[in-house]
Amino acid sequence: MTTATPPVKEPKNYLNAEHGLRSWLLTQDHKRIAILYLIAVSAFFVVGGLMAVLIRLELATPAGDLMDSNTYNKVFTMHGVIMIFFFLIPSIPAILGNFLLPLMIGAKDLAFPRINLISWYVYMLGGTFGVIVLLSGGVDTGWTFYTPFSSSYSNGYVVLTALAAFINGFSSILTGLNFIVTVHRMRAPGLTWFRLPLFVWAHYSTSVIMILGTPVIAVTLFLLMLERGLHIGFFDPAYGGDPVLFQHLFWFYSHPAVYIMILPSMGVISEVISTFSSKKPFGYTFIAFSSVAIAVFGFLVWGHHLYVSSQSAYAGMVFSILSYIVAIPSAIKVFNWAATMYKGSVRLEAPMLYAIGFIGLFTVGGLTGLFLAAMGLDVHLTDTYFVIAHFHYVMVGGAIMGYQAGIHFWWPKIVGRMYPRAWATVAAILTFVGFNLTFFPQFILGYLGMPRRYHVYPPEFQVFNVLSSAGASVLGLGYLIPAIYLIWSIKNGEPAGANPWGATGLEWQTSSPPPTENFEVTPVVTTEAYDYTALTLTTQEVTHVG
Amino acid sequence: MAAHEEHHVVPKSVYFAVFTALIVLTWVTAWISTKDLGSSSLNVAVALSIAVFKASLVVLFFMHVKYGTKLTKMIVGIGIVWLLMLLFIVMIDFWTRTWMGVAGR
Amino acid sequence: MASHTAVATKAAAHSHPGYGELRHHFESHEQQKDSATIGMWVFLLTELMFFGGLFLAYFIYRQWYPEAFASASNKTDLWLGAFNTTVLICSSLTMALAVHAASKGKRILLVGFLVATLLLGGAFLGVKAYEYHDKWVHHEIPGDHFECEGCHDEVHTPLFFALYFGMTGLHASHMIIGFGVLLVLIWQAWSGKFTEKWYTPIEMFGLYWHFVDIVWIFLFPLLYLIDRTGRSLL
Amino acid sequence: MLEAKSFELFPEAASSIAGHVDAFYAFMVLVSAFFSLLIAFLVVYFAYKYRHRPGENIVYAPYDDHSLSAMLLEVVWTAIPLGLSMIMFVWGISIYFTEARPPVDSMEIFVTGKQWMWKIQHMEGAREINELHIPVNRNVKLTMTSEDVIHDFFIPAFRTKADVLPGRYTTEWFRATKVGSYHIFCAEYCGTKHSGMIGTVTVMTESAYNTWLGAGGGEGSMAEQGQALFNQLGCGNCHASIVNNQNGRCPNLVGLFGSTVELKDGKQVKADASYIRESVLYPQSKIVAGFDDYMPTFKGLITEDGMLKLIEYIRSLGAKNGVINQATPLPVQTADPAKAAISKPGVALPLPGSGGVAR
Ligand code: HEA
Ligand code: HEA
Ligand code: HEC
Ligand code: CUA
Ligand SMILES: [Cu+2]
Repeated sequence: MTTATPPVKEPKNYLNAEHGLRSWLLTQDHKRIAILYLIAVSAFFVVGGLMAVLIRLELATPAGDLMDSNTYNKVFTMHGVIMIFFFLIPSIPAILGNFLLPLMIGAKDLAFPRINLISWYVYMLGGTFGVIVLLSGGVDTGWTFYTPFSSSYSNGYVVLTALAAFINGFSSILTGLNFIVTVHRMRAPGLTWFRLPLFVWAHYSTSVIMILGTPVIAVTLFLLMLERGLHIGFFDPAYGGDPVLFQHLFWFYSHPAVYIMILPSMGVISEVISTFSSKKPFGYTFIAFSSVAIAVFGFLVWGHHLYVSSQSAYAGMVFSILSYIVAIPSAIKVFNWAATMYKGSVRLEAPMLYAIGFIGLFTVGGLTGLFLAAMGLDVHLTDTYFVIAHFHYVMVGGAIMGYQAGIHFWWPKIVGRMYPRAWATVAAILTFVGFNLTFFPQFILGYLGMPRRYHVYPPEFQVFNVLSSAGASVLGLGYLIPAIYLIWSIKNGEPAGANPWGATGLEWQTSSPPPTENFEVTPVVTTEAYDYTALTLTTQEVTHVG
Repeated sequence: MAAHEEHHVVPKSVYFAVFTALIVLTWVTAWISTKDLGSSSLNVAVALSIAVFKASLVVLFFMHVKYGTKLTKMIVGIGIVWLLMLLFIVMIDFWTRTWMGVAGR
Repeated sequence: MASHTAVATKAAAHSHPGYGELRHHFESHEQQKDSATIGMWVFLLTELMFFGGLFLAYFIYRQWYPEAFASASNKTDLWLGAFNTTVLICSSLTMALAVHAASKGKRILLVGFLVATLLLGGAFLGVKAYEYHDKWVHHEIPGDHFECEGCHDEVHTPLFFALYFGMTGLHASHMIIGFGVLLVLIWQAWSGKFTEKWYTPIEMFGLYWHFVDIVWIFLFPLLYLIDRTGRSLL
Repeated sequence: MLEAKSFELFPEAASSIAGHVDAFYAFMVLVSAFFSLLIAFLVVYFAYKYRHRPGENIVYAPYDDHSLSAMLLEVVWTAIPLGLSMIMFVWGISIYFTEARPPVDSMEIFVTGKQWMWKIQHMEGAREINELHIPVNRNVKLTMTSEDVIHDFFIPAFRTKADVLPGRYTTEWFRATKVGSYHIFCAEYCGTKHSGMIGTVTVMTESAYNTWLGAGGGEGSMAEQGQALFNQLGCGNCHASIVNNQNGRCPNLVGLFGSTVELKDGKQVKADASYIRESVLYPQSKIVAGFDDYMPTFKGLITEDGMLKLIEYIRSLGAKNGVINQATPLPVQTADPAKAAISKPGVALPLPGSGGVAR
């Protein structure tokens, strides 16, 4: 495709269809709502990231020299709360999912566009409360809000923080509800369940978790607010309550929630690996069903967070074996992705680099999850930096890598322009290196016994902490660079064309950026997903092929 | 789109029958709770069985699930299974806490 | 993958009278209706899990403190509870009949049944308010000023009342929301917005109302009917 | 050892269980390294081998992923991880159950967590803060509780930890195998000074430990202190008279510990530490068969360490029904109060306001 030098008039698309703030804030177009989410979620990522920077700065030395203990505790609490509730859970579903789900299934919009917009406002309301807490001094319970510390000892902002997460939960529920109905009822003619892209399967499974798990955390936080605010006891032993019950209720949601974070990412990876290998994903049905299996079995393992909490050892056994069972579908996915590349035609574009990074880092993160699922080993490892390393590997190395892969993959579709691909390669490599430098040392620290949520620590742990802090600055750079070139590309990038990567999904068949109605005519699907042979494009037409 | 079955209109007589059953059962359960059935667990079992039965009537007839699509039935089923999962799996912990005879294990 | 064959399904749809507005992104009224129904059921699913957390807490503490629960439960008024259950079931019936009337396109009957539902719902809330007031007067509100005359286990009875207020309060708040929605529906029904071909909001609200009824069907035995025989009471 | 080494990959292994945990850990590291390297190798190798060269046409290779060989692959890579993970599961629980069940011959030590310190009581009466002295090669069982929020008693060198909760007792045990001193960390977030809630466990030879014990104390054994408390709180007004002669209004506490108690509602409970604690704090929740419920609550009147002493005292009153008192107190060390005043670290300190009666 030639780069048009004279400013041709852009065809009508969802971005230029209407102008003005009003047209954005009252929009019911899923694509515009996705953009609203993109802006808000990114803002929270920067805030959460700055908290991480503070943590790593403080931990560079064993003494508490940058801030006092109270501040440090508030910083990691807000880091956790923001990153989990306000960044990672909405990230892929609310941005990429929102944007792509209707496009991928050939629909004009989600089933309930108004509810979609409401969910964004609900998210913003929750976020506002979060910001109020942050500005008024913060809360220091840890993102897990364990009682009775949160309900009887910590400061009163617990109520507001819990309220923020509570409200935010409803945004998540509304999104999940919308996705489920959309997948059931809005598919284009001919698009049967087993012709759906794997991204859609992943989002469907995610939505199931959202609607079944989120209400439980909501009611838990509601009870916590009552206990903290009105001294109505539910969990504090002083009232005859059981603090371990709080932990059960909390993790009944929060363990499945980790799959809310990873499943969408896995969906992205399935798309990216397939596209850049120009090959149908190996074991389509296995990957699809493993998403559903993860969603279902993911609900049965929460007690692996409670091995030392005075939960019964027998319950622990049940949770332990189920934790291993739920790991198997993840293993299936990893092997199938690797097999997809076999005899493909592999192009190492930026999204693919991120995807390969994802596979490696998620594997390490997932495997270290197996250490923690083993009861005898978790006794030593729980609440140490080993856990911190485990979950940053799966969440940052896994989920965020997948998010970056997705953003780089669909960016040309979203804004209609290509980013500088050399810079993207540099950023991907920096992120990978910086990430490992930051979090690998934490595994060692954890086995050595350094507890998490420690403001000051014994000096013998310093070496690994310094490594980790150094890594974090490289990692920060890895996030900064894309932020710059992606924004730059909105105005200055080369026009991307409808299908720059030679991908198969329906979303690539409409123009970039797509028109408000998504498709000129409702597409009719006649073939399996990922049928590259049916792709009529020739190599020359695929602009950005290696 | 798949063909959709014609919307089913439940005859009024069904509503009245269900309603009568619900009212009768309400007063039966209240009355029986004041009677000693021999063990308190029996009282609980009776009260809960009646409640489950009443709820099923409402779901099946007032909420039309009996005449609904497979999908609706599936959603209702999932709801019940998930609720029981939450209740029972947590109970595994509470029921077995004293088994080992070691405090806190 | 997908051939660009045009499908003109929607063309005629807009002109169907009596089906209500077809939102732009749907292909047919049927699809729109189905979406609403599935959406409502999925929503009720989340509601069920929402109450589930409270039920769980209830079951655990009842097992732990049976005496405290028994003596505290005896503080509730059994016959008032049974009466209120009856009121709620009546309102469920009128709601079901309202949906029925709507499906037959009988406007006045529809409005009548909706109003009846509203009144019965109001009666239920009134009785509930009376009961709350009674608890208030007797200081049976958990918190710093809790008192419970004749309760033996002073430490754990508040737990029962915490659950009592938590569960019935959440239930009542659902009733109040329903009350508000009903007002709007009555007005819409009166002004003839619904037809026998299109009364989705009435139907969806019916599902919601029946669900709220079901929750109460369980709350009644769990909160009011513990050990009324006085067997294990001291 | 506590002396800071700046670069280590493995923590000191100083308990009987540590070797097992380390072996299991090594196995896990090997399995993980194998799979991580395998996957990394595959993706990198495929990316290189099947790379698309500029200018070449992309070959879209259709293939059948439902062929027999493809299915076989799926089965293999499902079965192998499943098999391996079952090994992990069984190995994991076998270690856990060893960690969870204290041997019968364990000596008992009591731990109370409090924002932000550890209070430790030895049966013989010695008390310490943020320090724990134990003899080498003896099974030690900690009975732990908290006065406020949840804490966690973590000794990395022993590879064990357990949460310490308010309102209930939890247990942790270990057998130290190396003389030396090691970190104690609080591993459950408990507020501002969570990271300051640390201490040292000092493992000593048996004889050094006995000497150390003799130097501490000052207020008699835990049971003796418990008896004093029993009298001070007026438990004796009801219960003491019965210790000697039964008056029928209150249950006899002699021989209570470890026995099975009939309750008024027909249920039975084992009279363990938690039961006694509950009887004192929430007397109304479990009423002994044949008695009335007029015992007042002592909630708010007794500290958690005081409670532990009371329990020790009641335990010392003996067990009935042939149930043997697991941890018979060692011969009571009546210590020299003069020595106790020397508050060098590691020697039991007289704790301020820790008589057991809450202010
Ligand atoms: C995206 C988020 C995410 C994901 C996907 C996971 C995935 C897993 N997690 Fe993780 N986890 C967290 C986020 C996540 N976790 C967080 C946030 C916490 C801490 C919260 C807190 O306390 O603050 C945590 C804590 C945590 C604990 C509690 C630790 C403790 O506090 O003591 C445990 C224990 O079992 C655990 C286990 C697992 C397991 C078994 C998986 C499995 O699903 C992993 C499956 C993947 C694989 C196994 C890799 C691929 C497989 C192969 C390459 C084949 C080889 C496989 C075999 C041999 C089986 N996690
Ligand atoms: C999605 C979730 C998520 C994400 C993305 C991250 C990202 C990071 N986290 Fe996160 N972390 C959690 C979730 C997450 N974390 C949770 C749940 C906890 C537990 C909290 C608790 O215990 O309650 C935790 C706890 C936690 C701890 C332990 C604190 C303690 O226990 O005392 C540490 C310590 O190193 C840490 C570090 C980091 C770092 C270095 C990053 C980096 O990846 C961040 C990189 C991002 C940036 C650097 C900002 C963006 C970049 C720019 C704006 C450019 C400009 C900046 C520079 C050039 C520096 N985190
Ligand atoms: C006013 C009288 C009174 C006082 C003071 C009193 N108790 Fe009791 N105690 C009773 C009675 C009566 C019972 C039996 C009823 C019950 O189980 O509550 C009892 C039961 C017990 C039990 C359960 C015994 C069993 O057989 O299961 C224990 C343990 C106990 N008391 C310990 C104490 C301790 C320790 C104190 C002081 C801190 C104390 N009591 C003070 C009257 C008293
Ligand atoms: Cu005590 Cu952390
Ligand atoms: Cu988990």
